[in-house]
Amino acid sequence: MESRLRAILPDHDLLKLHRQMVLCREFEESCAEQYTKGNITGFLHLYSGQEAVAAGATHALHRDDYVVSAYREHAQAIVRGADPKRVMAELFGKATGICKGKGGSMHLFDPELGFMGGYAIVGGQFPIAVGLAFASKYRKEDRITACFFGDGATNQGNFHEGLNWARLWELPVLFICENNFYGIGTDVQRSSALPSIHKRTCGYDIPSARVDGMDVMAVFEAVKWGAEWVRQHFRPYLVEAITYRFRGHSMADPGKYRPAAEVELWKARDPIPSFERRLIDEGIMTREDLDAVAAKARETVVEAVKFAEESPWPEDEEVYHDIFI
Amino acid sequence: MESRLRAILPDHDLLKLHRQMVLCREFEESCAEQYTKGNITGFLHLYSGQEAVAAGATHALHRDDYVVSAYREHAQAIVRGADPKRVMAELFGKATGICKGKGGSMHLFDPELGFMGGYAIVGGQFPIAVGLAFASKYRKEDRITACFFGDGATNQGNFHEGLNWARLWELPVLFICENNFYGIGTDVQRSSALPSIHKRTCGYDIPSARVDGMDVMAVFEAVKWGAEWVRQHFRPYLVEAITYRFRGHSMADPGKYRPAAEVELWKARDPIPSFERRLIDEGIMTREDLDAVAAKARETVVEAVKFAEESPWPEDEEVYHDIFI
Amino acid sequence: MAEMTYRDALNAALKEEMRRDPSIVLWGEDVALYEGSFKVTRGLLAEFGDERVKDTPISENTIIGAAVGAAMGGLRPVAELMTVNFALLAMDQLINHMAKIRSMFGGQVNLPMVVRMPGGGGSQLGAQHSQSLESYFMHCPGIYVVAPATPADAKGLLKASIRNDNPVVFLEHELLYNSKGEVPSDGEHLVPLGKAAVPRQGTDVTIIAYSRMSVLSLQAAQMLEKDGISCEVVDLRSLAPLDTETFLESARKTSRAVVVSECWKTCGVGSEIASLVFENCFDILSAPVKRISGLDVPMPYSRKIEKLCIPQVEDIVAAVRDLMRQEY
Amino acid sequence: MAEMTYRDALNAALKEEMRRDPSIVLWGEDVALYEGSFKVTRGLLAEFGDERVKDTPISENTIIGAAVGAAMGGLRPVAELMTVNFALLAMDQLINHMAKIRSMFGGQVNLPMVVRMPGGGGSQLGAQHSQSLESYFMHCPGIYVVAPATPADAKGLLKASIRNDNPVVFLEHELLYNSKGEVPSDGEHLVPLGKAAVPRQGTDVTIIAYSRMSVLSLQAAQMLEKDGISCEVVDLRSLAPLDTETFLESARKTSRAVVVSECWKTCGVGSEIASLVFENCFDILSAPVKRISGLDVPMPYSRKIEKLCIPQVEDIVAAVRDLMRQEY
Ligand SMILES: Cc1ncc(C[n+]2csc(CCOP(=O)(O)OP(=O)(O)O)c2C)c(N)n1
Ligand SMILES: Cc1ncc(C[n+]2csc(CCOP(=O)(O)OP(=O)(O)O)c2C)c(N)n1
Ligand SMILES: [Mg+2]
Ligand SMILES: [Mg+2]
Repeated sequence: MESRLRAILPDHDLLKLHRQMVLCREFEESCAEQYTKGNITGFLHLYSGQEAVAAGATHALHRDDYVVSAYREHAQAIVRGADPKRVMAELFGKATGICKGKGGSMHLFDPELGFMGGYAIVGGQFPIAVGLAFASKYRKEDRITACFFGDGATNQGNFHEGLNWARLWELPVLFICENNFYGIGTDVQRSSALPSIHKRTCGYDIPSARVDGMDVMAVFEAVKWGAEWVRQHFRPYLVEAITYRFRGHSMADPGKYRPAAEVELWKARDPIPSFERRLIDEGIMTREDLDAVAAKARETVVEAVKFAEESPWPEDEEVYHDIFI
Repeated sequence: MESRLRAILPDHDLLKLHRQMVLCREFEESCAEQYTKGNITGFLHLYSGQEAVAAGATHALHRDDYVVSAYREHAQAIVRGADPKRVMAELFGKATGICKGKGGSMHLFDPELGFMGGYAIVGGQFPIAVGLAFASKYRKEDRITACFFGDGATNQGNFHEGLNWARLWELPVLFICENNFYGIGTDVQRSSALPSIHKRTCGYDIPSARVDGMDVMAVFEAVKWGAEWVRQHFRPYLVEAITYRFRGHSMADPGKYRPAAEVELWKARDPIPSFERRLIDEGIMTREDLDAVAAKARETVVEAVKFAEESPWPEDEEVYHDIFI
Repeated sequence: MAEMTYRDALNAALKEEMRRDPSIVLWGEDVALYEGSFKVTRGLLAEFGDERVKDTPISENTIIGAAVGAAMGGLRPVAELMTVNFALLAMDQLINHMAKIRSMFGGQVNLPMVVRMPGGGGSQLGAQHSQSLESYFMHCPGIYVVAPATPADAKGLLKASIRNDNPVVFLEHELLYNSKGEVPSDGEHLVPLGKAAVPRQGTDVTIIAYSRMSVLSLQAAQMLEKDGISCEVVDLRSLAPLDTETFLESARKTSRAVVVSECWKTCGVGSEIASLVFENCFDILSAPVKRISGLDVPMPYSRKIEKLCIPQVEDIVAAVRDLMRQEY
Repeated sequence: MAEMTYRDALNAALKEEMRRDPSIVLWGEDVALYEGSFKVTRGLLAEFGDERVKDTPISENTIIGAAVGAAMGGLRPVAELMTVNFALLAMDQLINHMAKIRSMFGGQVNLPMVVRMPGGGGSQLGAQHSQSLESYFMHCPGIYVVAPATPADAKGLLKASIRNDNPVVFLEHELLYNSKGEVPSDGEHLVPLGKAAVPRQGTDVTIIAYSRMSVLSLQAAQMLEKDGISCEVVDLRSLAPLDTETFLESARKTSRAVVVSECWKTCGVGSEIASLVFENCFDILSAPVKRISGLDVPMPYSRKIEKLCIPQVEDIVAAVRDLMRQEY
């Protein structure tokens, strides 16, 4: 049988996508544990269930592209290349964190990776993405800006303003909506006049596509297409990835507003095992390979926790630093 | 020849529409004069050229309906029934003004007329219209809310949020865009990704129509249709009226950004003489009738100016009044 | 009287008032089905139904503006902004509209509305989620600003706010929701707006505070008692209108004052209170008024340093001790 | 040196800096083709073209947020909000983002950006168009706040703001645009941020002001000279960082201080300055510091009563006279 996966990407990339998803899941589940232990505090929004979106989309971007996101962004930073150690240390509030412990879970940032921030104000990233894309266009860089956001964020005025500007000024912004059907406890059907997010771009003359966000290859292909379209046309494009978060909105949310059957249905569509089945079926990985990846991910995360635990707290003077240059 | 106008409205109403447009034009041109004399200060945005929209649309509403608008709203208040004397006194900053001289040109208000305010923050009226419509729906009143706004206002986040809410909550809001092609000096082509405003509702599942805003009968019919649709369906509708302002954005604006030929073209489509030609052609008015209407309008406005001139200034203590109840 | 939490006291206030007056409606993000991010609106959807208790899209400016419109249309909306930080998306409707409409329209319309906003820092939520923005509302004329410290006041002030015919910004402190106290069960338990409380009498120094800082100030006062320092604590309760009389009288009596607020220091609530005390008690003050407030920095996430940015009981104690050593 | 208006001085600053540094871009509503609502950007589109000088849609929050993004992306944007009143639509990007990004990301990125905002009252524009919101920006850590009073400072401060690597809110007064003064033609005329000026030396009383109120204060000082009262005038120029040293030193010298600001009094700039003077000069003050400020009311339209809401020269004169009569 010819491999359908290999028709899309070489083994090296397929393995990488798998590895990333497994690592992200492991990372998130470990965060949950550390939160329960009191090592991570504040708001903690986990990504479990949505890994195919971060991994697939990010793989479709170029090294130089910019990425902005919201507060559910550990995975997006990690697949972009952020060191799990420094991400975990950030969540612990340690001086070795990716933002010196000043940002926390919702505010990861690494300019060297083009990871231009997790933002905790719903919709706050839209205008910032517009500005980043303007800068790269102005500077004649071959760079697009990928802007991740949730279904809930599309009801903010910022979404409208951002789409309008990006189209009007012909800016290379790739809007990526992770439609997981809920903004905290509110179903997208009860927050949006048109819950099919990709259709909302019709009023801006912006093309868009909808994709199965539980299928890493589908996400990769849709985002690849969108990203290339943006790069060629210097105009925005929107991808809506249909996905689901397996946990509550944040660690504080038991998630009771979702019918158990609905959650089960989506868990059956877990992007990791389904991708693994395909990898095995197509002879790209073996059961042993999978185990090795899982073990390695666990090891990485354990190391990250250890690093975070052993890292020093920020010095008191740090409260006065980094405000002004 | 059968009258096409009479097929739409009885004489009484046709004459009223004509009278209103003439009065509004006369009022606005008199404001310009009073501004030049220094009797009116602050920002003064005149409506000359757009009269068919205010007159036609307002005639299509019920007595109990709510109207909200922006800062170019003298005509909208007057056709709704506001006393030109008290409007002029307001513009003079006198105690007898419709808002005791506290509002000025941009902030006319009269709850007895359902005229729920002129607002000077572009787009500020959208959420207020949503709230008014919610209140009347909640109170089971047979009342819709007409929300007037300009082309420029559609680029505010508020526009998006307002459309979304009104549709989601199934509220009786009639959105009326007066597309006069400019927001101050910026052409709608240079501010909107989709300058055909009525098309922007596609992302909200809201029906809409475009109408010639220089034709009072066309505006009346389109708004009538829209208003009845809203009343029946308890859902929003949007009418885009294509119109033009004959003067600059405000008295401070010489309006040089508009090609002279463009202005001439639109002046040739002046809603008043064109309606007058039809009234005469169809035998509804005579030249003498027109002269009488013009004379009466002049008289009303002269009286309004006199009233404003002779009215007292607000007492000093007024600065402390009307803040809290 | 019953012992209940600040959260439950607010919940009781909402329920009692909604039962009393059908023109009260309530909306905000996740206030209905989810029963509120902080569970203050628990049970409301079930009792009052989905026309009166409404989840909204994430559109803060419209949450406020729609409440403004609804109030103009004859209702008494209670809008919730999930936290005060998101009020920054709604400043146009709060400041340009809500605060000005009555006055700019010559008093022809009232806006009987309440905007509830949880806020404050101390939960490691980082710079965008830990703000105390009360001075923004206090600065702007045309708004009542209320900030209860105790469960009893939470209930009584919220009920009074809902009955008031002016727009009220009602600030709840996230770290107080679980605090407990005796609360009158009386449906007519109303705490007047614009009146401070004096939860502790004293003779040596006046501590002026509000919201969570009142609670901390009372703890500090208790510790200082052991040192033989007698503190009078004034809990402002309302920031606008401000009950200047009560705190000035106290400061005149003690001749020393400390103002404690969680918000940033510069142009903060403390600046105003301190100015008023200085201006009005200049001749009798034994020492300059002291301002204790949040540090003028964006809030860092790490708990190790976050707590340096928020006044602690020890800071109040130290400030009072220092003040007692001065004599002019 | 050349005599020019405040408007032209700002225009010259923009031109000179844009010639110097191609990473400077400028955008706002009607700044390009229309050359600015107040004509500050005259000639810029013609000289620099439509990639550098851009008209925007009416979307204030995005005007600021896009500037934040562009600054992160390596440019030096100068964004104009047509007036400060519309900043209320952009508070989320100004306060939640612009002011916090550097710090919450651990100093990994700079935001070299300037936000220009004309403001102030006195032109009968009514409640929604006459605000002076400087204390909102001053209250929030992480922002430089600048407010020039003279054409020379307008130029030198704007140039320095553009060259600064931090976010700057640059407040222009609408009633000063036509005011004239000598302005250095020098392309390197830079007025340092965070440094107050002392445009008039005196010995009896210190008047602390900024923006248009500095101009009025100098006029008042001249009138008071005839009464034999010698006023020192401190023009703050920057509100953040605040040059406390300069005004404290002056107050220590004269032992009397008046703070004049156009913004609302409560939690305003005057509250902060007065508190600082009281706290630091308590022992030597001959009289309590006086605050003169805008009335705490929404601005009425009618010119008859509008002027009661904005400090006038006579108000400053009267306050100083009154202060000179006191002696503690
Ligand atoms: C402006 C603003 N309003 C409200 C919130 C509180 N809040 C945090 S997440 C969230 C839901 C967002 O939903 P969505 O955009 O679908 O993202 P998801 O959490 O599903 O990833 C809300 C309302 C916020 N952080 N910012
Ligand atoms: C929030 C806000 N931004 C900017 C302005 C300044 N301004 C006043 S009118 C206007 C243009 C509005 O254009 P449009 O909506 O088309 O209405 P028109 O003037 O054409 O009637 C602008 C930018 C304002 N008043 N409010
Ligand atoms: Mg979601
Ligand atoms: Mg227009």
